[in-house]
Amino acid sequence: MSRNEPRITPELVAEHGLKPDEYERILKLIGREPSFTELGIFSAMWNEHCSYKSSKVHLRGLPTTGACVIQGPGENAGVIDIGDGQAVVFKMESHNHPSFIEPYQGAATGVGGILRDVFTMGARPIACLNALSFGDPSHPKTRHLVSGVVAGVGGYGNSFGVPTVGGQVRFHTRYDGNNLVNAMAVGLADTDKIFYAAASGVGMPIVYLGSKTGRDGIHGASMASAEFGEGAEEKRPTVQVGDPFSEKLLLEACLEIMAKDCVIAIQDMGAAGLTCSAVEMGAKGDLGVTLELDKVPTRETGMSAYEMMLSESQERMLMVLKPEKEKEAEAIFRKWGLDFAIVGETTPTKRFIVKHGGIVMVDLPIKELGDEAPVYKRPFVEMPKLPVIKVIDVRPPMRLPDALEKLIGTPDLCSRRWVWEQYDHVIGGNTVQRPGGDSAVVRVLDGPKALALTADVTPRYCEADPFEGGKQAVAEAWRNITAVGGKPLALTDNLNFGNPERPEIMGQFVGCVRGIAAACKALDFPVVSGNVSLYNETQGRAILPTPTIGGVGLIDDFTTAATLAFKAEGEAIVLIGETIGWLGQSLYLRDLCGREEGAPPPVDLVEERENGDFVRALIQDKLATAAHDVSDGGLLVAVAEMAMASGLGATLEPAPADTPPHAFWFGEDQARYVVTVPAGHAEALLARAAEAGVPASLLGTVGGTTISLSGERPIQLKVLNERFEGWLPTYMAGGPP
Amino acid sequence: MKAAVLVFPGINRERDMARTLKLISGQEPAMVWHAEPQLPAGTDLVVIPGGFSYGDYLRCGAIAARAPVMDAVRAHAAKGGLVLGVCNGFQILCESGLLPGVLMRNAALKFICKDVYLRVERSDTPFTRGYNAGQVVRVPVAHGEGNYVADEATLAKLEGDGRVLYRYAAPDGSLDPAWNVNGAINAIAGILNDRGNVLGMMPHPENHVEAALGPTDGRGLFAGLVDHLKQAA
Amino acid sequence: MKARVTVTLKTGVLDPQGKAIEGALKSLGVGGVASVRQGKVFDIELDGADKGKAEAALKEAAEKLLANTVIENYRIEVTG
Amino acid sequence: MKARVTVTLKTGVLDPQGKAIEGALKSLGVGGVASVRQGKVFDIELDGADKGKAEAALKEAAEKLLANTVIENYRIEVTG
Ligand SMILES: Nc1ncnc2c1ncn2[C@@H]1O[C@H](COP(=O)(O)OP(=O)(O)O)[C@@H](O)[C@H]1O
Ligand SMILES: [Mg+2]
Repeated sequence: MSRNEPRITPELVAEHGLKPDEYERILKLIGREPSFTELGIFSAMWNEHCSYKSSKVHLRGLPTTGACVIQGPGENAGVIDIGDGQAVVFKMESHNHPSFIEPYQGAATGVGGILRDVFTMGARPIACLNALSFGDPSHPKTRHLVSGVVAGVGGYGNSFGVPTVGGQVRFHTRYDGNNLVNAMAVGLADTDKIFYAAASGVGMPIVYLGSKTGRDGIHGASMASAEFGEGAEEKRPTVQVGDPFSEKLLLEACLEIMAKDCVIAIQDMGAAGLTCSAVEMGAKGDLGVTLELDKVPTRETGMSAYEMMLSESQERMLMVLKPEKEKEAEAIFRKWGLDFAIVGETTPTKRFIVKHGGIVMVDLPIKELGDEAPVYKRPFVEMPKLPVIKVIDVRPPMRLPDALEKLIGTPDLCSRRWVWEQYDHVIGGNTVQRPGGDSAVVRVLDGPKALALTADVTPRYCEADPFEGGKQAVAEAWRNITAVGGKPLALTDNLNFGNPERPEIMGQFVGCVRGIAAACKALDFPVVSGNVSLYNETQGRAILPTPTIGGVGLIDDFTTAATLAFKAEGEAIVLIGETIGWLGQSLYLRDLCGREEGAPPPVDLVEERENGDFVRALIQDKLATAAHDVSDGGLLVAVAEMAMASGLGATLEPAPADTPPHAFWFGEDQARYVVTVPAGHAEALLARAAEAGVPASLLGTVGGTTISLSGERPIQLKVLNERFEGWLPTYMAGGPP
Repeated sequence: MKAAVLVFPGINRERDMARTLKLISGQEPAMVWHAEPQLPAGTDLVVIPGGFSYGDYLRCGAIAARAPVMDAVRAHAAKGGLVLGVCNGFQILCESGLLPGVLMRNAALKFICKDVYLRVERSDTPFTRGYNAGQVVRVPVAHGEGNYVADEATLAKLEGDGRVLYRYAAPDGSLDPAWNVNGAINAIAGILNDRGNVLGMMPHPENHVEAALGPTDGRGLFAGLVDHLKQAA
Repeated sequence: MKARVTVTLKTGVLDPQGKAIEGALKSLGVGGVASVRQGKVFDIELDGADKGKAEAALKEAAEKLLANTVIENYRIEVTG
Repeated sequence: MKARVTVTLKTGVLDPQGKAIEGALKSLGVGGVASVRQGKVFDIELDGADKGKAEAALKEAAEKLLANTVIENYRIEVTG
């Protein structure tokens, strides 16, 4: 089919990550040997990232519909209806491997990619979140990775001009060789102006927009391609460099042409750039696509068809244009200083044809490229359930005040201020609640509506019991939205796991997905977008299963949103939900007793829903003056966080007689919240709870500058604060892990 | 008040600024594209908002400072017209020569976004008349390069002429290196040109103007400008 | 002893800065500029007079901190 | 034609970045570093073959944009 391309050999096939039987499948499908460029295209379309071949069968079990859902998984991002003709467009995506190789650029381009997914659909991004998992603080690479990743996330988002308002950071030795960077973007659009990827109409111009194509990120096969490239070049890095400036221009230009009604279909170029985007536009629209590579703007000379088709240069888009709008659209792109080139057209043939230098380099059936990708039902095993840790078998290693002071300064519980102060979290002028609370609250335009946004998962629970852990991740996101008074609407997920070819890893994946599905159903919290990242392992050791959940909720009036800070001396502190004192997999057990053991706390989804609905109603009825969910570290940590946020202390009631104090205060039982009500309103609240059948009990009273537990020395807020705020900056400045 | 907000490629706080100007003056500002050779007729106040013009590549504000519209801004300033540059706007003003000095990387070499306290040094300028001298206001910063530097002669002149209008301070107004968020010399957060009609400042008063969202200390700056222009009219 | 470490982007790595500067020079009307790539220089003073030692220290500095060797090349010159 | 423009801070101008790098190198244990100043290089390709013209264009580029002559010096070399 073409000159100058290497011959296909079994080695070359293997270098493209295609298994022999997958190659057989290709031969059968096209009835001949593929050209080199075609092989590259198959490898891009059929790899795990694009084809979801290991995960597809399981993802089908996720609930993806609901009253608010406009667009579920399958497009660039999910779309939900928030009323008044407004839609929220959001998705989360990983950039794990690139950020391990080059933390700054890897994280930056991760943010850039997810922003593009959102504005491709016609939405202006209004917030970003990020969930980061790093190796043990004592690992020699950790500090370098934290500093690079955080700078990269900030570097891109700050320059692009979107507030980064929330996220997660964790440390665990299982991420030593494989950190995770999950980035989420949230945008706002009009429900009647959402743009999709499906092309329509024959003979429509296909336009290339944005930055020029270079030899960025041409993966696995880069060696092979170098062999026939021009001369002896230095070995090319496969990292991409982000250009937030160009992306900002691309955003403005795209929104401008969308407003002018120039666009039939639009698709960003993400993984496997031109290949994936062109194939998807054609296949979704039941059309063929012909590309003329000679028209593609390139920033390097002598690029081959193979390289152009597989380049992952950033800040690019592909669009099917209304032909009569060509001049108008071009003028807009020129004004913003961006490339605009007609590089092809839609055809009736359902073939994907790529021409370069007058030669047809690719001629493939467009639908089969995606549809006929292999799908695997990989074998999986479920791990036996871990024993439930009995409280009686956990001797408290220290007194309660010492335990709190110690826990609050541990890597997983301490303040993330050092991180989020490097993110512009106020740009836009709509950040009602900044990072540091349960959910970020971002006003929608001029209000009064606002979004509650959060990202959650507790990987140690997922490892111990994938099904319960999957449930818990969803429940915690739902709870964090509820704790600010939001109504949880929908979520995006980012499923990070090890090698799916190992049955135990596949078992984790299947378990977590089933848990997520169960919780989504029980909580009416559908999945509208997501991303799967597999093969997160080094030297045969997988990461902790980490299915990050990004939740979006709606607040009707942002001025009624609850915050976690105590509000006034004398107010009553009330616990909602039941505490039996679950220590298995708790941070208390892990970080103070040195035991990473046992079954994680079970999540009762009925209780979860009842308790959450109760708390949300309290907030909406303006009865609760503060609210906070109870998660990592348990009840005393939650109270301490409320105290530190306000500078007001608390005097706490003794633990119930039937629960040992350390289990009561540090157990991680689920479905719980701490709320405060004005002095004298506690009785009424307890009565309301009793009526609703929701467990509630008086926990203490706000006041003073210490947290006082009966029979224990008072815990100074000042000391707590120093420990809470101290660890991360000290560590990052080279201090002890 | 007829305000013109300049829009350079990569600027990203122009909406925040326009919204605040509208909120406080009641008048929609004109958004002026960088390639325009002229400002709208009757412009009272030119605002250069924050962001990352041209990605802040090369030096912050350097490329924007050389855009066509800046000649019009220079002419406007030469006639005594008011110019306010915030964050990237401050950087652009320094690069364009309308203000002395430069803004270098933050001393901690990190981007920083947080609320800071500013001491208002005097209240007898259009940019501070909404405040009292010595008043401490709380506004956010969001920048990676806000570390103001100038040579000794320039600094002596700035200080001698009372052209430092805002300084990073502790909440009680005292000067303390711990509260100097980016390490700026003399804790300088905002300065005036010699004629008194061009202000550059790093913090974002435009982000603290709505009670429903938190502190409103940024209002004074804009309210003062509105008053000044009313009186001048 | 004085030295200069020059750090430049590897060929093929996108240089957004260079690209923006190139655009700016063109629109300023500076004639004939075809392309710009931006890099960094570090002018370093070293204690001691042993050139070999200095070079070793500089190499270490470049590898560990000054250059991001995934995307950048560096060159060391001891200048005096 | 190829050229390099090197832009460095004038003596006496504070260089927070250089200072920080200096500190970082010291804490990394890189031996003997006394001071670090950071600057920039621009590798520029020019159309045309007239060296004189090229140098004039480069000077214009440096003066107009590449260097902030209040705080920076520049040097032009036509390299090939
Ligand atoms: N990477 C991050 N980026 C921005 N904000 C973060 C990040 N990590 C944590 N935060 C913020 O710090 C606060 C505490 O985080 P976390 O303990 O995970 O909250 P929760 O237990 O309520 O889920 C939250 O407000 C969260 O949004
Ligand atoms: Mg929470």
